[in-house]
Amino acid sequence: MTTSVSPPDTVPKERTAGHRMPFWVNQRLGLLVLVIALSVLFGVVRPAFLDQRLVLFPLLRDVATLTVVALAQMAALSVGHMNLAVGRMAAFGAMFAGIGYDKLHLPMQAGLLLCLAAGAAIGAVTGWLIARTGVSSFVVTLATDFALLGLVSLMYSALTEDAAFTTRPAGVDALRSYSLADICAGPVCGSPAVPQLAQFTVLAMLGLGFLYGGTRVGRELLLTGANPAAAELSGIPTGRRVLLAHTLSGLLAALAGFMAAAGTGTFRASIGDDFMLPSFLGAVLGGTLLTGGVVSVLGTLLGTALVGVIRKGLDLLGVGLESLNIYLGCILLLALSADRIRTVVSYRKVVRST
Amino acid sequence: MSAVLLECHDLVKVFPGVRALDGVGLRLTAGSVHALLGENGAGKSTLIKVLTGVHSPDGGTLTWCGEPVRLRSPLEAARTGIGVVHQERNLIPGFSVAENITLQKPPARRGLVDHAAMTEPAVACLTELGVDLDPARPVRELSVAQQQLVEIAKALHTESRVLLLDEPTASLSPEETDRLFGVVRRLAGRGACVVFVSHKLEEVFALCDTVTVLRDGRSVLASAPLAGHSHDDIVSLMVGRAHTAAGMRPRTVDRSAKPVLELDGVATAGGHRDISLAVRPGEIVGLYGLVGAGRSELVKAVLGLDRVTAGEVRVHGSPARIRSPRQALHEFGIGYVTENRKEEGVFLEQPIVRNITVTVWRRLARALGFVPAGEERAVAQDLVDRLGIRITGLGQHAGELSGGNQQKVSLAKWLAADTRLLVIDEPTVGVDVRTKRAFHELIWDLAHDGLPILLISSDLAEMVTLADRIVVMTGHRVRGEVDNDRDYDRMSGRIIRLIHDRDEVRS
Amino acid sequence: MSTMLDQQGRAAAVLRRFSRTTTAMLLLVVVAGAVALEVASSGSFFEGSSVRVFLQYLATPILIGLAQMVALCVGQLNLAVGALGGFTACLTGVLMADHGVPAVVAVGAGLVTATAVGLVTGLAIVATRINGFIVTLATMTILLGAQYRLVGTRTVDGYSATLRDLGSAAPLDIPLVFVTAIGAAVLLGAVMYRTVAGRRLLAAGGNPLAARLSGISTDRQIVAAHTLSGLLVGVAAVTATASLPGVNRSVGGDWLLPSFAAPIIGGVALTGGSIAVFGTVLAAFVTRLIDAARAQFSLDPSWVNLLIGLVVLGTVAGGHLHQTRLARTTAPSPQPGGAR
Amino acid sequence: YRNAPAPATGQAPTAGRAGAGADLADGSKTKVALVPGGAHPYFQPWKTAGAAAKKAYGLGDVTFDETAEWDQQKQNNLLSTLAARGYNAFGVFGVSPTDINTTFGDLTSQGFPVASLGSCPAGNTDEADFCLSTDVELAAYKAAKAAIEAMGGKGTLVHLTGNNVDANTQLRIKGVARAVKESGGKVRLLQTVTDIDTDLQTAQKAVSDLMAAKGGQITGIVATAYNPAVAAADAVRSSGSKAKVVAIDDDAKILSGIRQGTVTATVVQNPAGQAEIGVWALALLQTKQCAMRDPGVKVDSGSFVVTKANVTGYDQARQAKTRQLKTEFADKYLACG
Ligand SMILES: Nc1ncnc2c1ncn2[C@@H]1O[C@H](COP(=O)(O)OP(=O)(O)OP(=O)(O)O)[C@@H](O)[C@H]1O
Ligand SMILES: Nc1ncnc2c1ncn2[C@@H]1O[C@H](COP(=O)(O)OP(=O)(O)OP(=O)(O)O)[C@@H](O)[C@H]1O
Ligand SMILES: [Mg+2]
Ligand SMILES: [Mg+2]
Repeated sequence: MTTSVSPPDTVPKERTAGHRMPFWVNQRLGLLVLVIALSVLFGVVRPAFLDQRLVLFPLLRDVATLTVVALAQMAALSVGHMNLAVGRMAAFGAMFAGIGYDKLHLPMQAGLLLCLAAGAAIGAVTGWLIARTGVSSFVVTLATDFALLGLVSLMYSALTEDAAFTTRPAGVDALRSYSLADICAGPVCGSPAVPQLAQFTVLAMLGLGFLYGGTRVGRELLLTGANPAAAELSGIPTGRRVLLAHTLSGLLAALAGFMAAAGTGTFRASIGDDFMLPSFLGAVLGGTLLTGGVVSVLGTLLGTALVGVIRKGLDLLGVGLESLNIYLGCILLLALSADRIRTVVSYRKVVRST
Repeated sequence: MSAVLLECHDLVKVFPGVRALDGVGLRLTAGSVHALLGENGAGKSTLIKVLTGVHSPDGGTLTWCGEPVRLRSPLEAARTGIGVVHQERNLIPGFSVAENITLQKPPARRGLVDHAAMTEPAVACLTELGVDLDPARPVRELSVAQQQLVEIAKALHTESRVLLLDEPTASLSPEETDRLFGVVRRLAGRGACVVFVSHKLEEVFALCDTVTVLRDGRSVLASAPLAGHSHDDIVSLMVGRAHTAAGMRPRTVDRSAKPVLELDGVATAGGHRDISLAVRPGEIVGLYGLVGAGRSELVKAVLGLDRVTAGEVRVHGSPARIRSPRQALHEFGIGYVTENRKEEGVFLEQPIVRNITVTVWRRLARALGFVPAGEERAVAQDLVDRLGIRITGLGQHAGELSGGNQQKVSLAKWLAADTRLLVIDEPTVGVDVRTKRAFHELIWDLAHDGLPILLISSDLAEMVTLADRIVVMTGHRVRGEVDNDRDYDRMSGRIIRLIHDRDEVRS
Repeated sequence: MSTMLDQQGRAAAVLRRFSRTTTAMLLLVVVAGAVALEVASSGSFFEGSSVRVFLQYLATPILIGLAQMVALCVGQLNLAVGALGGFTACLTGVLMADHGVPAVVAVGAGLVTATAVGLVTGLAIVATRINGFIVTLATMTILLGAQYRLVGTRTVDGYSATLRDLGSAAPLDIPLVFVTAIGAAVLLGAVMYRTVAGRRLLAAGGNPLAARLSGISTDRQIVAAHTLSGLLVGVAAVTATASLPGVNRSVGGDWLLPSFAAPIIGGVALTGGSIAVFGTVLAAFVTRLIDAARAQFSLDPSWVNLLIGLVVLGTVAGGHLHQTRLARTTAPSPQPGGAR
Repeated sequence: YRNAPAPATGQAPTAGRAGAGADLADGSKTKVALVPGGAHPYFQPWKTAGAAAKKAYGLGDVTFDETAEWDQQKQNNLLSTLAARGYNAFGVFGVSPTDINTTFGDLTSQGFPVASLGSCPAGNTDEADFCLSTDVELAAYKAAKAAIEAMGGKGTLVHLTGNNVDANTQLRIKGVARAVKESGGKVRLLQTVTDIDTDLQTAQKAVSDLMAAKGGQITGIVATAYNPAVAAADAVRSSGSKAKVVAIDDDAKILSGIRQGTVTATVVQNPAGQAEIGVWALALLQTKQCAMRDPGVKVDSGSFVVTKANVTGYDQARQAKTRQLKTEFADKYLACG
């Protein structure tokens, strides 16, 4: 391809140079500021908020789990789909871990692998159906949700006495209650606020960050979400990308199921019951588009953290159930409106400086 | 001197990182046809959007019949008497043709829509344009060109005193264009002012009386009579320097070479019958036909998007079953530049760098599929420079580009792909004169270097400039083939005859 | 002669096209399901009382499905359907039971409140430009709190006997609440297909930019859609209040997913611009048939869920494959690209 | 809360009658948190009983926090937040009976006394200091017995209950099954309808459908979850069936059903007693004044069948049971001084 088109010299240099928007117009930054501001506010009003062991540790453990849930949703959203079965896929995965520990007496790592494999498999089946039939992901994952809801209950009823697998192999308890304070390099130990369970979240975030930010497949996932017709015509195997997105979603959901089970104690059917709304909330707050094509791994963490911090702060203030949800909704709206104003103002600034 | 309808001074419109309008003046008088010219990204569409209340200006004044006005919304502009056809098609996909045409002012009684009363004005507008379309058909089923015509009919329906047409002819064939010109002249005769944006200067000179030329958001020629200017003057004004058309390197095609792509008696589920054609290395084969002739559909069927029901497709001599564009690209090296850039060509909400490099990630990828961002940007930047795409940064979203620049982006992706056969569908729709020239040189040089090219275009001049052979299609059938001798008049005569022979046969 | 043939041909074509739609498939499922149940219950399924019970519980799914559909048609989601419904039902109940407000006034207040909440939600979305998903999620949270604050954990039941009688009244074994729901569906259909306001909603959903360029304010349509959605939720809440043994904080807790399921199974796209009133009603019928089957065959809910899931997955896949096969043999040029 | 029994009466006097050394010396440093699984009418007496106990024993604080919302993770979080807020003794209804031991373990390992109130951990171990709860299986058994008795010892029974995959539900199913088995084949358990406690409408729909499909055969209904109980009374009446309904708990709605005769009987539990005794014992443990003789002991807080006959006076029986519990604790379970 040797062609000779003279570069047009009428394009002024300053027009093509440089970035479009300065860094501070970034939505993620707004979220980070919100999270920090609210933490400081709660910390001032209730100094106990900064109690590392009793407040920050459980808060972070919760955020760690829900972030993985939201990442699972994000994977589906990246191709413009939804996964309404996140919670049930989590239960499905956790069930396999439970079976692994209870019936097969596997060590912790092997059970975790089994759990992830089960999640990925069910995600793949869902994705395959969607890609093959072209039916809306909403309908298919809703049906998967029902199927799993039934299957998981049946399996627990058949295999267990109390509808839960109570065997816990060595290491699970450590995962639940150990923090970085239990990891020492000589005399220096980590912070007791950071749970070891968060290692999975960090791994998942790094993996997805690399996938979506650095690789061909990640880019193709996003373009599939942005415009499936154009993606297909650009030579992207959209069907396979849809399959992959749902497989990832299932895998992450199963990981979240494992984390939730390790965090509370046993592998039971009700794991993931309340995953659906937080999964969307975290991802969408973080800047992932419901219509596909745009994801944010870090934003997902921040979005989840924002909700976690507000809730924790209200708990610490001793707000009762009569007011808790009202405050929660209002603070969320106010915080986001404030951030919205920031975005508009900064946008205006950029326009003015042009 | 007839009345001044709409006038603007010193209009300024700023987007982050770009001053799209930077002090534009314009005066529109009743009864005239006004040309608005400029290169891609000069600010024509932005000006039209400011004049119709889509964008609010950041500076400048606007007067309507001598009175200052502020147009805060498209509705206000329409009420004032300004009608518009935007550059991008903007129809409601699920609504019928008739309903789309009457969308602005649906016939209604007491809040109830009268579906029956829609048909008549819609049909009237369509017939004025000489289009025969079922008014009850949903527009999502129409081809690009048909949608464009509906869009124009919609503007006619509003009966405005100022009608702004932003590249209405971009995807029309000469027939439709002529009929549109008739309509425009009639409107001007009735005392309206029509603003006409086009990159086809022949059309501009055939139609317009006055002209405004924009360059980098400034008017370099404001509301002057067109008669005093020559073709080259105008181009020089647009480009900002003397414009010289360089000749193209002579190119010969080895007719004895084995065809890279061969269709032999192909029929498709879409209704094509008995299509045969061949493209050889280094050859540009044109596929010409009127709107709706089925050219785009044929190519899509060959690429596996529709079913080939009979006949044989051969690539490099061996029969090929292509099931998807992906397979076409990766197994057979066939690239397809689609005509429908907004829906199928570019990813509007994605950065330009991704839009361009989507076809080359496979090549750039390292271990674990890692694509180095630097290399990716280098590939994109190279093409941006080569095609002169006007952007504020590689991270800018493609949707924020001017129409012509979007077209360049959608072509750039296939130039990056290094294909062994390129199918190009309407490559220069909405591309400015200079860049069109550059495109032509580019395509020419690609062929010169041995790449076989199948070119679909409704622009006959383009066909005559580029193609070695022109295959003429109407009604999903090949009507004949002419060898191009690069003489426009002779060629157009022969082609038109081929097309009309079939009409006679049918009637 | 030829015109008659022509007409027949056209009718056949219309019929053929209809047979390929989601609506036709749902209709088939409903009829087949009802017949199967009739056979299984050895003839008691079509008896008056069974029909009454069957229809009685269709009102809510139809109404909330329509409420969601209105939001979907402008490309919005309304996550607050259940919370708003529950709140409104509790408000109506509490007004009557604790404050002695007459039933008519309380019902009116309920409808107005629900509509007003919808309006405020719409305005908030437009004013803040925050994603409608997040805004309705926030309103959902707030309303859940408000509902709890209203009734706490008790069940409020000391309210108007007339309202209750109306709620369970079923002249000719057709419950009034069902008639209300069908009435709402018919009205909504008329509004969406026949009125300028309805067409505007659809236009704004189908292509917001194009609508804006044609002088339709998309902002206003978003507000209108949420308001209308709120009104429909209000109607659902009032019918629920009338037919429930009492209202408590659990009312509305199970509405969210069914509200999405009905329109989407009925053929409405999540991306906006399309509606399917009849499809939504039929989808509600289908889900109701499953309830009836569960009672008829004494099925364990786990098995029911499993079967529903598998059957839906199966039919969805099968139906689609069938459609594509049909399309391949007859229709031209399917659009390329992926599933949404 | 309207119909909550008034547990405040007779608290201070009972304290006097307790065993030696079981009188709380100084509870001003003790801050007790009562944490139910979520919002539910069953727990409402805890609020008043807790407040009364605070006053009676002069405790630092007693709080009632129902923000756990039936989610074990939320409940765990809530408990640690409460600890951070300075609460140092916990009475908890575990959301998940199989998980709650882990939570209890966490709390006890930090030196907090913990009582499992209203529900015991599943399995045989109990990491809490003690469990004071209705014997769930026994309560369901009593309810089924009452229904069978109302049915005249024979007929067809239906059991309506909540979440199938929950250890307590499994116990309830077992209890009902035991009562049916004891009838020696004269009573048939037609169906156990699970998972209909999510909301009132679901429950009502399920019961109505059941009555429409099988109404003719059913002669008795035992509901061991709240929403199904409320729905059952109403649906039976409106379908014109003669089936007897036995419900659970003493929410106002159900008591009025008993008075009207739409509900034949209800099995009332003793949440007020759980809170009262729980708070008192927790305070003794927290001040280190006493220790558990046998940590993890399970104590039945009592359940009573209420019919139209005893609907006015059943609270006395409950208070008597509470008093008896107190002496039992002082004499048998606590080691003081
Ligand atoms: N929404 C937008 N956001 C940011 N920049 C924009 C936006 N719309 C237009 N621009 C920029 O404004 C400039 C003028 O664009 P405009 O569409 O008016 O060009 P044009 O003269 O119509 O070109 P063409 O002939 O290609 O249609 C371009 O640089 C374009 O990138
Ligand atoms: N998505 C579609 N659904 C239904 N019919 C379509 C669709 N796209 C095109 N058609 C119809 O198919 C016929 C051929 O369209 P095609 O796009 O192949 O024509 P063409 O020769 O490329 O002309 P042009 O692109 O200039 O319209 C037209 O009559 C058009 O109405
Ligand atoms: Mg333009
Ligand atoms: Mg075409």
